[in-house]
Amino acid sequence: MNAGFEKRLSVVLLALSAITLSQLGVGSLEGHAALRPNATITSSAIVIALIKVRIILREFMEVRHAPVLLCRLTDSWVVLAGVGLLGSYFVGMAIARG
Amino acid sequence: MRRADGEVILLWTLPAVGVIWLSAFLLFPGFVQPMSPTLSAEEVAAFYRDPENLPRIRYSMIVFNWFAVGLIPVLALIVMQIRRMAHRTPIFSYAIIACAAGGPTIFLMADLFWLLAAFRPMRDPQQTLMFNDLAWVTFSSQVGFLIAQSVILALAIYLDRQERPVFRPWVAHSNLVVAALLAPAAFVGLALEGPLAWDGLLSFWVRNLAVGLWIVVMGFVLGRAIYRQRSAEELAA
Amino acid sequence: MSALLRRIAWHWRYDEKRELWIGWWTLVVFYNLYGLLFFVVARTQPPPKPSLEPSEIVQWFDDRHYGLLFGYAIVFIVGGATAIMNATLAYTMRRMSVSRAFAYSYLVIYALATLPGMLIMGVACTVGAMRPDRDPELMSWLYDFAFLSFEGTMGVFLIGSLVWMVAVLLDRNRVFPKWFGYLNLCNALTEVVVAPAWIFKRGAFAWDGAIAWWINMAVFVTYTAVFLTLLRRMILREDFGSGPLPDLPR
Amino acid sequence: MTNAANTQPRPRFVPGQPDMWAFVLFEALVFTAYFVVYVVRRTQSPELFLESQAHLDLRVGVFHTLVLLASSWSVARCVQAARERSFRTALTNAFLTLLLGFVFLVSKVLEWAAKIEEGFGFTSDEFFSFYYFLTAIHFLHLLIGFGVLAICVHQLWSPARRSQETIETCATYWHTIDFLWVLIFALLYVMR
Repeated sequence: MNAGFEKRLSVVLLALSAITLSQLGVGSLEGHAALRPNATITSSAIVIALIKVRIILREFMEVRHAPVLLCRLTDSWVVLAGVGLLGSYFVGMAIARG
Repeated sequence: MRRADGEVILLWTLPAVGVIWLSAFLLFPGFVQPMSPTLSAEEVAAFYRDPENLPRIRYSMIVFNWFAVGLIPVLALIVMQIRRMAHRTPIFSYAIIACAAGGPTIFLMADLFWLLAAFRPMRDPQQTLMFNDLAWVTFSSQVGFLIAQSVILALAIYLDRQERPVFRPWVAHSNLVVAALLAPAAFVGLALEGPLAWDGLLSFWVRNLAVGLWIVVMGFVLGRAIYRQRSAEELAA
Repeated sequence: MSALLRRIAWHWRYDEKRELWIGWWTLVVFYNLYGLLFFVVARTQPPPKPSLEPSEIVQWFDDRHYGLLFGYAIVFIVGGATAIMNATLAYTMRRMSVSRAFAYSYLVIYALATLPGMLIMGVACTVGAMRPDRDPELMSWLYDFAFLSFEGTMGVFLIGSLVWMVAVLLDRNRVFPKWFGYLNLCNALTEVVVAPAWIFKRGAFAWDGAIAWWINMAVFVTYTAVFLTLLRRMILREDFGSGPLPDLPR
Repeated sequence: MTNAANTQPRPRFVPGQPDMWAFVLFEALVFTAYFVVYVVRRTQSPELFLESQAHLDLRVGVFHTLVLLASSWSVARCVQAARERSFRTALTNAFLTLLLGFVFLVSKVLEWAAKIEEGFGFTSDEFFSFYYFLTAIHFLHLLIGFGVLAICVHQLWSPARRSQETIETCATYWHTIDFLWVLIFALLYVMR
């Protein structure tokens, strides 16, 4: 196999796994903190997930080699998902409070 | 090769099924003098509890249960004739096949509701009334597939452009007339009295006579087409 | 108006594809008509809450008495039109390079679908509306019967979409683009998602819920609009041969 | 068929059938809609969701994510190997993907079984309804994914087949399972 490409895939996997493992840190917030809504954790979880998704799309699914249209489409979906999820979280919280 | 083998047998099941349907129809005490939708729950319950009525309800509906699908072979014969027509696609014969199962299934549902009402006549009258309503509404209002098969058949005949068409244009015209006669019965829920009510002129008499008329007309023209096809095939053989 | 009639008459007389066009126009007219009848006349869509009390259900039937009786009467009259619609869709599969078994399966599955798809609901709503003084408990049964038969019958649409999907993906006659095959899978998956409607009375999974109804409806409407467009193109491209369909004529 | 002898990345191409990308984007939108409904419902009763969420083990979620990420990696390697016509390597990687998918499947079923054992079912509360719904609809995509991988293996198996386009299409489907899970993981296990 093309050594460069193989290495690149493995680096991507390591990076994605490292990001995922770093999210284990959230698990240490036991007790009180765990039972409170936490906008920071939530937004970072969503943003990190979308970054991971974008890496999967670009590297594993080879969107980076794809025609510009596909790059644009996938990127707009990532943005849409981000806006949708963060937006519904913050708007929903505001409605629940208000 | 005689493709039409056995079609004559299927054709002659039609008068037999017709006689059976007619006898079951006459046996059911709610048909000859159709039950009024204005009856109260107690009166409806009394109708089912009446020892005179109960066996006749059950036996007539059991007969209908056996023979509700009796018309399907005839519809299949119509499909075979449509295939002989000069069409570019099999869409019309497919459409009649799609109709063939719908009508009988709906009739069976009505039959089930009647039998359910009669199974435990001592049920709360309100429940008997509901089953009776479900049966009558299903029976009267479900004209969609009957209309569709008449209209589709008419279209198929009009578009059968060949030297000797399978059916004459008047068969198509009469199918459209039947479809028009069936249509008002769909409004059966709108009135408990008058011509639209399920015992009324339009929803009961006109509708059921139209079904009868369709069976008679199609029986004749189908028979003629099949016998003509047979003799043509014998000549060719 | 007379120009339109003259055009129709011309097609009726000379157009080779008139049978296909009859099917296509039936599809377009009746999908719109059903939308109008279910959403505007009978007002049974978007669906009401499954969690209503019996007395509220009586009120619900009362509020749309004539809408239900009249709207569903029209549905009963034209309901059989689905036969020609499904026959046309089955024909697309016959035109493909796959076995006729696909066309036949699709035809029978969707012929069956008419009952739980709208007729049972119509009967239940008609019976409910025709006697407003019926025992509220029984009204509530009719209400459940109507909506659960309508929304909770998923298998016919699930398997039907899958049959179409496999046919499209295997086809070598280019009747439909492959992505439409995959879209069939999307539609089939939303049919799975309706199942919780049998379990929940409130929330996103109930029969009026955001997931079980709204998202599914959005997918279904997209799917329907897509196949109507593709079917129209297919008819324009049709050459009544048995090989690959030509490109859209320019 | 693609020019498989070419080991250099080709200039601008869509991997696999472009048609599959229509599926990916459409499913992505449908899932986004599910996620938005979940987040909105969650914000309306945050305490209930947090309390139930505390019964999920974050480590299990992380494990699932790692397994699926690895499966995505192996299927990407499979595509690359097939492109270079080293079909043996490609087949090995396809089987590795199947294995990882199977590990995910077993582990997911065990997680469900454990939750049911603890008394948390589909109807227990709103959080668990969403938990089972999202994981189950994802699981269904995974099951379809096994069929897709079977097609991929079938293609690689015989020299008579080996359509690079089909293999890439299958891989694109499999990656979709992966990236949808990444989002589900964030929303069910991590978000507060």
